[in-house]
Amino acid sequence: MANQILVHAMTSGDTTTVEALVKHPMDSGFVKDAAGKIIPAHYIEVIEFTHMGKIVLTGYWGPAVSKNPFIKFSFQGGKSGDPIGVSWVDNKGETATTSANIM
Amino acid sequence: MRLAFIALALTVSAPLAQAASQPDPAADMKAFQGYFLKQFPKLPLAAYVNGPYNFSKSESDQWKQIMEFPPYQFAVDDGKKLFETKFPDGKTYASCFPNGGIGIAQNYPMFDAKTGKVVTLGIAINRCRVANGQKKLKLTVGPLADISAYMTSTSDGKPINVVIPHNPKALAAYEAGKEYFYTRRGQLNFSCASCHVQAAGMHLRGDVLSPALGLTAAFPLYRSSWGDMGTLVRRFIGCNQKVKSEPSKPDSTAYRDLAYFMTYMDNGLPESGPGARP
Amino acid sequence: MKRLGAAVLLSVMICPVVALAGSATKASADHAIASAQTKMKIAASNQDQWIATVDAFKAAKAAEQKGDFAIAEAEAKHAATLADLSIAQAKAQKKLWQNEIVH
Amino acid sequence: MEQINGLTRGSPKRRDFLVAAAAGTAAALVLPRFASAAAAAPNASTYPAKAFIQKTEAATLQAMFGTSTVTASPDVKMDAPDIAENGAVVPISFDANAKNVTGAAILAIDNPFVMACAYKIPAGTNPAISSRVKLAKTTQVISVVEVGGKLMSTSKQVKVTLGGCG
Repeated sequence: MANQILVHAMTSGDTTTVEALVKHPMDSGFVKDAAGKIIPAHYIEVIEFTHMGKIVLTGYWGPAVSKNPFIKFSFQGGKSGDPIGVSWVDNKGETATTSANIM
Repeated sequence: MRLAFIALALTVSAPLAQAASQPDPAADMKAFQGYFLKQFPKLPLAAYVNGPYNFSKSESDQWKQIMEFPPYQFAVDDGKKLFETKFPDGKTYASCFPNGGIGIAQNYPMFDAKTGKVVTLGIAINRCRVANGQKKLKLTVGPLADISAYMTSTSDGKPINVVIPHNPKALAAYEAGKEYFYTRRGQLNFSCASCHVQAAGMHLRGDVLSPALGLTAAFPLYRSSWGDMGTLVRRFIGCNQKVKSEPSKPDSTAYRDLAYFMTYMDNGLPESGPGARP
Repeated sequence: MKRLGAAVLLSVMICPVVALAGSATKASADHAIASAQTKMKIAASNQDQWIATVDAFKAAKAAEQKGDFAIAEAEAKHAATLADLSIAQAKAQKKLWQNEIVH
Repeated sequence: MEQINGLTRGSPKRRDFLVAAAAGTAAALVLPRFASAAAAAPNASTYPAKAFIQKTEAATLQAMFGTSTVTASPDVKMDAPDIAENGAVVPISFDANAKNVTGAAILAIDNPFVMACAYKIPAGTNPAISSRVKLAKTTQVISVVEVGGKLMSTSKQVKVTLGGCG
């Protein structure tokens, strides 16, 4: 299956809480496969969250972020129906983007 | 009147006629569940589906955080897509299962009178593939685990309902599973029960040993130590290896019967797979 | 806990004792391998093949291929000993398992 | 043996989540050569790569924030387990009781590289983030936040016992 990003954004009062689960191996480069060969490092470097096109969080990740990373944060503002954008780029230059509306 | 009398006499004499070794799954299940309820009086029956998390606050706190966005979610989504993808003959998995495969995972493993064998959900998925001209999938990991995860998710909360029909072969399969469960094997001389009954709730190195009761309810499972999904058979293989015993084949009769016995012991507990564990 | 203790004791008792046979030939090594194989079939039919047995047997076969008949014979004998132990374990468990049943 | 009273099945949020998840499944994999089409793809050149290859706290902070002076502060709260159930997935969250926080980082001192993750926090975003990190072994975990060019932190020892059975 293609690289996926699951996003869950909810608003309560002034605060919008965003949770995201990103499908990515986040290989650290320190782990060997069954054949004893090092699995090369492969991890997301930059992940960006936007609300109505404005950046609300930039994450810089390294190989020590867990496989299929999870992140949860919140920001002020945001209404039900507003689009939340998520995009990432990894150390191999692959990228993925998605968007979801605030519930 | 006379007939009724004979019938009565038969029911009365039946237990006497049956030797003590005659399998009695219902009585076994009552004793099995009763053992754990007595051992851990604070835990209600339904809580057993949470396995090791009943025994460590720190672990259950971490688990609750992880369950905010469960790591098996991708598997459920992928599984749903695979489940709904048509075979070349135009049919889907839904055509092979009662109720189109939705909300039925709690009834597996099932005894198949035609073949005289136990059929787990994974084996049923593979049978469906073969019936539609497709190759079998691995029973341990990958797409089959994803499809199982999706199908199981549609049974969320339904009481586990494994049936052992009055069929000598079904009873024999159950009994074989029971024997496998309690038999010590491997160089370390452990049975399934050594860890998951007698030492349930205790620590083995850093981990809490899950009680056998409720253990099957959370499968398929995302284990952090695997880093992906696995089926109950994958766990059987892992457990055998841990006691230094050569694992059986994933579709072996031994593993089918073991799953039959263990899941039957969980009858009445809410289906809670897919699950997440350390 | 007593049972666990017993298990540890058992595993200590059967630590590999590989003594090199003095005058091994291809014939004697092959004979030892065949004998181990027979016992391992019985162990497997009892659903109780030990991983160590298989490892020793593989080592015997590999040594035989390389022409190290002394090692092949010693490893095969070791595999046979382990297979014997697992067969004895399985036999005893045919009755003993009933003691572990929850009542 | 610890026995928790009345742990109910699943987490309370799980059910809501399963319904909600369907909304966000349409993500596309875009290969580099098509990157121009994905207007929202982040700029990889902003990645502070140097900060991620340091082996000491001071060098990491210097590379990330341009200063290694850091003050322990009760205004930074961190939630991390005492004992990680699996070192591969350790939930860590921090919450800073401070205004104008512009950046944050999570450091694991005994990992091969100290930096686990860092964040740029614009105005309007709360300085509270939860994520999951890998810990190679028992280590001090430090949450650092940047306020007006100064660093405040809090730390906690997390035990890592790798086990396979359970």
